[in-house]
Amino acid sequence: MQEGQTFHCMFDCGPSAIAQMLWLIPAVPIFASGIIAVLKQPRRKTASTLAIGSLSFSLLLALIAFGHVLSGWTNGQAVRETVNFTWLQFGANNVDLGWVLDPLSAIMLVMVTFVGLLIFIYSTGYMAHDENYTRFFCFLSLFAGAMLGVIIANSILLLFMCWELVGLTSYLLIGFWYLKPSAAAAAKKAFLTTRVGDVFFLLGIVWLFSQTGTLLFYNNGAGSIEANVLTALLSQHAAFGLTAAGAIGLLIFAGAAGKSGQFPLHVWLPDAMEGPTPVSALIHAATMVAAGVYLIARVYPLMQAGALTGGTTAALTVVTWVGAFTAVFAALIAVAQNDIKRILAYSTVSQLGYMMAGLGMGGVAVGMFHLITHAFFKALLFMGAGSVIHGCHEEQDIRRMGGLKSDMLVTFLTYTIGMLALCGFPLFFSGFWSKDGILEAAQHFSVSKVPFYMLVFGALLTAFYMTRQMSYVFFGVNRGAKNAHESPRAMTVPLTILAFFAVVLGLIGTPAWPWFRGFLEGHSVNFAWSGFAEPGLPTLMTASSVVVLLGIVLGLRLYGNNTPRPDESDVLERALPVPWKWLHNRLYMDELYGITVIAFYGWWAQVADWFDRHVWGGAVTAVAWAFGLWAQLNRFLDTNVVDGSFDKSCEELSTGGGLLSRMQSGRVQTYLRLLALAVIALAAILIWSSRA
Amino acid sequence: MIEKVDQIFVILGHWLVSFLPSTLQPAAMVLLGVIAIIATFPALFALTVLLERKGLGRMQNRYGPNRVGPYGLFQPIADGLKSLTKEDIVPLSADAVVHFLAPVLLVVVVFMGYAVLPIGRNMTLVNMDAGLLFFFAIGASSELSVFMAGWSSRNKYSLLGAMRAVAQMISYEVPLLMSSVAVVMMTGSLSLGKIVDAQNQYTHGLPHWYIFTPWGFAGFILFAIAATAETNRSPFDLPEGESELVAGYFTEYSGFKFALFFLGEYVGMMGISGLGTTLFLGGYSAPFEVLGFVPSWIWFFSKIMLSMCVFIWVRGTLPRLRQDQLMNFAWKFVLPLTLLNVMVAGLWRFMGDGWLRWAVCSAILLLAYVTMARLGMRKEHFGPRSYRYAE
Amino acid sequence: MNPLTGYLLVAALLFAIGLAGALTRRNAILVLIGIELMLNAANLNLIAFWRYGPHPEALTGMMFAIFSIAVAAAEAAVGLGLVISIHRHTHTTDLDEMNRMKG
Amino acid sequence: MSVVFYLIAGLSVAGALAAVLLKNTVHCALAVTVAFAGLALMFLELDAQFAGFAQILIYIGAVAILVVFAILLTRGSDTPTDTVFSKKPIVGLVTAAGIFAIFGWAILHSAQFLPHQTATPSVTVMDIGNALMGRYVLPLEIVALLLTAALIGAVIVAMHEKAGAK
Repeated sequence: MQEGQTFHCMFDCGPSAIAQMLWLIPAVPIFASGIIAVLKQPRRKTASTLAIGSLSFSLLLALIAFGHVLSGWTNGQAVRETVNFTWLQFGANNVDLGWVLDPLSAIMLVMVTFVGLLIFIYSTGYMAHDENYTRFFCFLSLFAGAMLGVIIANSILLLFMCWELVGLTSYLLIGFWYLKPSAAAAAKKAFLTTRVGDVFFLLGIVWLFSQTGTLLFYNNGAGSIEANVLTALLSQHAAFGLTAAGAIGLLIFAGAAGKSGQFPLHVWLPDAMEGPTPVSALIHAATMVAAGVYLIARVYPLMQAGALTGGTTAALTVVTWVGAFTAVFAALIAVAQNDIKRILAYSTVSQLGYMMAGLGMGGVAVGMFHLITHAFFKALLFMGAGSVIHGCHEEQDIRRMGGLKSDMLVTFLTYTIGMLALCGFPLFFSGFWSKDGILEAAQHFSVSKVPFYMLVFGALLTAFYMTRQMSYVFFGVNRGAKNAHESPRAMTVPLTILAFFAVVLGLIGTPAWPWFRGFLEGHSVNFAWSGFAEPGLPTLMTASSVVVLLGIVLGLRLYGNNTPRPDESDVLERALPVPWKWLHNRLYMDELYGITVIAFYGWWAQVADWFDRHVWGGAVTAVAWAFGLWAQLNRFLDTNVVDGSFDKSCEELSTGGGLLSRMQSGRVQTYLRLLALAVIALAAILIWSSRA
Repeated sequence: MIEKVDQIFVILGHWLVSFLPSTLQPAAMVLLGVIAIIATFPALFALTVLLERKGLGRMQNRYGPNRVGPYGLFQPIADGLKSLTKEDIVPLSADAVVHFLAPVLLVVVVFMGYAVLPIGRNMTLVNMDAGLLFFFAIGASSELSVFMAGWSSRNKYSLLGAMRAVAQMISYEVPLLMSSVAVVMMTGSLSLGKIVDAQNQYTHGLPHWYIFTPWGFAGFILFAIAATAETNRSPFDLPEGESELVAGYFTEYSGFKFALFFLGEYVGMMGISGLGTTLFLGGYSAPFEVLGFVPSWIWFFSKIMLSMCVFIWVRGTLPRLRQDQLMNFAWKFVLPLTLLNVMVAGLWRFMGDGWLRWAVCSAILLLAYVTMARLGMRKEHFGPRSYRYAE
Repeated sequence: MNPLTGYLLVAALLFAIGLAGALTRRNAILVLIGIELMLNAANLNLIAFWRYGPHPEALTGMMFAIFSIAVAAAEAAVGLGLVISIHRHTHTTDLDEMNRMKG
Repeated sequence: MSVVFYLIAGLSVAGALAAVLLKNTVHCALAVTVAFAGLALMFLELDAQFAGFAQILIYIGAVAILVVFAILLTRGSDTPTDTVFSKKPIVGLVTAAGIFAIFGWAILHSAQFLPHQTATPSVTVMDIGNALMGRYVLPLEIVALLLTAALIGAVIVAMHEKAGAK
C-alpha cells in the first residue's frame, strides 16, 4: 500500500488483507495483457499460458474474497469493505478512487473469473488455427482485467474508466477479423452505439459529482449512494417533476442501456456476433453486456431513492418498461432469424431485458440472480454454438445444418441443457428459478400488470425460438455440404463444466431456500419447504411451466421432424408471410436509424464539409495570400536596409575582437592567476572598507 | 555459567585492566583488544594457509604438505621462519621508500578493518555508529598500497598486475557496497553491532538472518562474488595470474615483505568474510535458538572459517577469468543485479508481512537473474582482443 | 587560542599551498591536485564552523562538506577525463603547451 | 589546542607541501593522499565521523586512485628532467602568499568574534540520513544527477575515438 492512502471501514477494523489486495484481481490480467502485447506473434503458447495463468490467479483471489464475504455473512454481518485513495486534487475537490468488497462484487468477481477462465480455455481450442492468436489473448486478457475493474470499482469514475476500457476491448474483439468488412463495420457500430449511451452516463456522473462532491459509492456514510447524501439529492428538483436522484438515475440507465443492448440502443449487439465465438460468449453474452445490469444494481440505492414502502420510483419504472419491452421485442425478432449466433444474440438482448425488468420490479437480488444464471447458460449456449460452427466448417446458417445430435454428442447434450435452462424448463434448470423470480416480482408490481403479461409472452417466445433452433441444428437430416465432427477437448470440457453449473446454480435461489437473495441483502436464510407455499406462487410456477411447455411443444410440432431445406421457405413464413418478413428484417430498426439518425448526420456532415471548403477554406486562402505579400515586402527591406547595416557593424566588431583576443592567451594558469589576483583585490577592498 | 563462558574474554580483559589506575583503563582496554586481534588472526592465517594447501592438494589428488611435523602441521612455522631469514631484496631501480611502505600500509589497513567487526557479544573493539562506512573506507585504502607496490617495483609485470588489481578492486567495490546497502536499508543503521542485533532474533527457533530472505540471499551471493574479486582470489586472481604476470604486483618482493603481503591478503579475506558474516549470516548469533549456549565468538570464528573453506573450494574448482570478462561481469551483470536488489529490498520493506512479498521479491530477482544471464550468454562471441591505451 | 582559529589557519595554509600548486605546476594533473587541496581546505572550514558554530544539530556545515566531497569527486572524474582526452590529442600534459582552443 | 591537532595539522601541511613541491608526479599523488588522510583525521578530531569516513572513502579510495591512473595513462610517471614549474612561477607564489596573508590576517583579527562551542555535538548517522532525505533531499537529487552526468561525461570524454571518426 502506498502512503497517503486512507482506509475507510464500515466496522471496527481496517479493511481485511484480501480487501486491500483486491486491486490485484483486475491488475494481474491487465499486466499479463501488457506482457502479451509485446510478445512476438509466434509465441502462442506463452500468450495463452500467461492469459490463462493470470486469470486463474484472479479466480483464486476472487474465491478467497468470496470466502471472506461468505464467512462474514455466516457470522451474521454484512461485509462491505472499501479501500479508497485520492487520485487527484484540484481546488477544494478530491477525485477519489477506490474499490469495494461486498456480496455483490464478490459474487460477480467469482462469476466473471470463472466463466472467463472457461472461455479462455475454450479459446485455445477455438482459435488454435488463427494467425493472430497472441493478439487475441492480449485483448481477451485486457477485457477480463477491465471487466473485473468495473466490478470492484467503488468510485463511479473508476467504474467509468474501466467501462470505457471494456467498450474498447469489445470494439477490438468484434473487429478482430478486421479484414472482413462486415466485422469492421460491426465493430464501429458497436462502439458508436454504446457511446451514445455513455455520453448520457458521463452527464450523469458529472451531475452526480457536482451535486454530491464525491465520486465514491461508499465512504463511511459520505459516499454518493449512501443514505444521507441521497436525502440531499432527493430535495433537489430537476425538470419534468423528477428529483435530481431520479434524473441522474435515468442518465446512468441510459449508459447501462447502451452497454446492455436495451431498446432502442440494442442494434449493435446482434451485429457484434461478427467477432470470434468465444468473444460472443464472454463479452456479448456472459459478462460485458451484463455490466449494464451490474451498474444498475450497483447504484440501486440511487435508483430506489425516494420510493415509498412497496412503491417504486420514476427511474425504476422506466427501467421496468424498457426491460419488459426489450424482452418481448427481441424475442419476437429471434423467432425469424436463421443465423445460429444471431438467434442467440437476440435471445441475449431479450434476457437482458428480463434482468432489467427484474431489477426494476424486484430489486437487486432478482435481477442479479438472473444475471448470474444467464451468464452460465448463455456462455454455454454460445460456446456450444461455437462448437457447432467449428464442427460444421465455419457454417453459421442453421438451415444448412441438421441432424448433428449423433455427430456431436457432447455438444448436443450440453446445448440441450443450456437451451432448457434458457427456456426455463421447470424445476431442474437454473433459468426456471431465476425467471420465476422475475415473474413473481412482476406479478406484485404496483404500477401495472402489463409488464407481467409481456414477460410471460416473452417466455413463451423464448421456448419457441430455442426449440426451433434446436430442431434446425440437431434434429432431422444433415442439409449441409460437409460432414460435421466433434470439437477438441479444450472446447468440450468447458462446455461440460458450464452445463453442470447451468443446472445446479438454480438451487441457490429457489423460493424454499433463497440463499442468493439472503447473501446479497445480508440476512440469514433457512431452508423451508413452506417457501413454495406463498400465496400465488404455486399458481405462478404452474403457469410459467405450462407456458414453457407450450412453447416447446409448439416448436416441436412446427419444426420437429420436417425442418425445411435451405431453398425452401420457413414453416411460419408460409403461414404468416408479412409478419415474418418484418421480423426477419429485424422490424426494420436498422433501416429506421438509417433514414433518421444516420441520414441526419450525413446531411450535417455535408453542410460542415461545404462550410469547410468554401467559407473557412476561402478565409484561409485569403490570409495566406496576404502573408505572401507581406513576406515580399520584408524581403525587399531585408536585403537593402537590414543587411547593409549588419555587414558594417560586423566589420567593426571583428576589428575590436582582434584587440581583445590578445588577452586570451589560452594558458589556463594565466586565467587562474588573474582570478586569484582579483580575489586578493576584492578581499583587500572589503577589509579596507570595513575598517573605515 | 554459560554467560561466563560467552563473555570470558571480556571478563579476562576487565580483570587484567583492573590492575592499572582508572585513568589509563579505557586506553589499556583498547590496547588489549588490538593485541588480541593482532595475535589471533595471524594464527588463524597460519592455520588457513595450511588448510588451503592441504585442501587444494586433496582436490588435485595429491597430499599437500606432509613433511614438517605430524601431517605437515608445522609447515606454517617453517614457512614463517623461512620468510624471516631470507634476504630482503630491493631492486636497484625501485623507489625504495614507496617499495618499503606498500606492504606496511597493506597490513595496517587490513588490521584496522577488524576494529569495527563484532567478534562476539560485547566483543567489538570500537563500536562506532558508522562502522560499515569505516570498514569500506579502510578497505578502499588497501588499493593504494597495491598500486604503490606495483609502481615502485619498476617492473612491467608488477605495474600491469597493480593496474589490473586496482581496476578490479574499484570495479567490484561498487557492487560490494551496493549489496551491503540493502542490509543497511533494512536495519536502518550503519552500525555493525545493530546489524547483528537485528538478525539475532528467533522465530520457531530459526534465526532472522538476512540470508533467509530473497533479497538477502541474492545480496549475499553478490556480496560473496564481489568479496572474492575484492580480495583478488580465484577465479578473479588475474592481478597475480602466475601464468601471465609472474606474481603480479608483488613480483619484486621477497622475504619478510612478501610474507607481509601474504599475511595481508589472508587477513583481508578473513576480514571481509567477517563482514559478510556480520551483514548476512547473523554475525555471532547461533544458527538455532537451541544452540544459543555455545559462546558467540565460537560461532563467529566458525562462520569465518567456513567461508575460508568456501574460498579454498572455489579456488580449487573454477578457472581464472579473462580481463574483459571480469570487467563485463562486474559492470553488466553484478552491478545491475545489486541495484535491482536494493530496489527489491525497498519493495520488501514496504510490502508488509505475508507470503505475497516472498513471491513477488523472489520472482523479480529470479526473473532478472535468468534474463541477465541469458542475455549475457547470448552475446558471447569471442573476437580478437583489443587493447586500449590513452594514446 | 580558540581551537577554531587553529583549524581556520590550517585550512588557509592548505588553501594557499593548493593555490600555489595550481598556479605554478606545469603538469595538468598536478594543477588538478592543487585544486583538490583547495576544495579540501574549504571543506575543513565548513566542518570546523559546523563543530564550533552555535547550531551543530542543524547539520548545515556538515551537509555542505558532504555535498562538496561529492561534487569534488565528479570534478576529479571529469577533469582527469579531460586531461586524458587532451593528452591523446597533443601527447602532452604540460599546461604551457595547451594553449590552443582547438583539439 | 591539543598535541593531536598539531600532529595532524603538521601531517596534512607536510603532505600538501610535498604534493606541490616533489618532482615525481606519482610521489606528488601519494603525498596528496597523505594530506587527504590528514584532513580526514582532522574531520574525526572535529567529531564529524561520517564526513571523515566519506573523505577517506572518496578521496583516498577514489580520487587518489583516479589521479594515479591518469598519471600512468598519460605517461607522466617518469621523473621529468627539466623544471616541473611553469613559466613565471614567482607570480603564482606571490599570489598564493598574498591570499594566505589576507586569510591569516582576517582570521587572526576576527579570533575574538569566532564562535566557540565546547560541547561535542551528538550527531548520529541516522540524523545525517534523515537530513539528507528530508531537508536536503533536493540538493541530494541534484548531486545524484550531477554525478550521473559526470560519469557519462567522463566516459565520453576519455573514450577511445573510433578510427576515422575524427
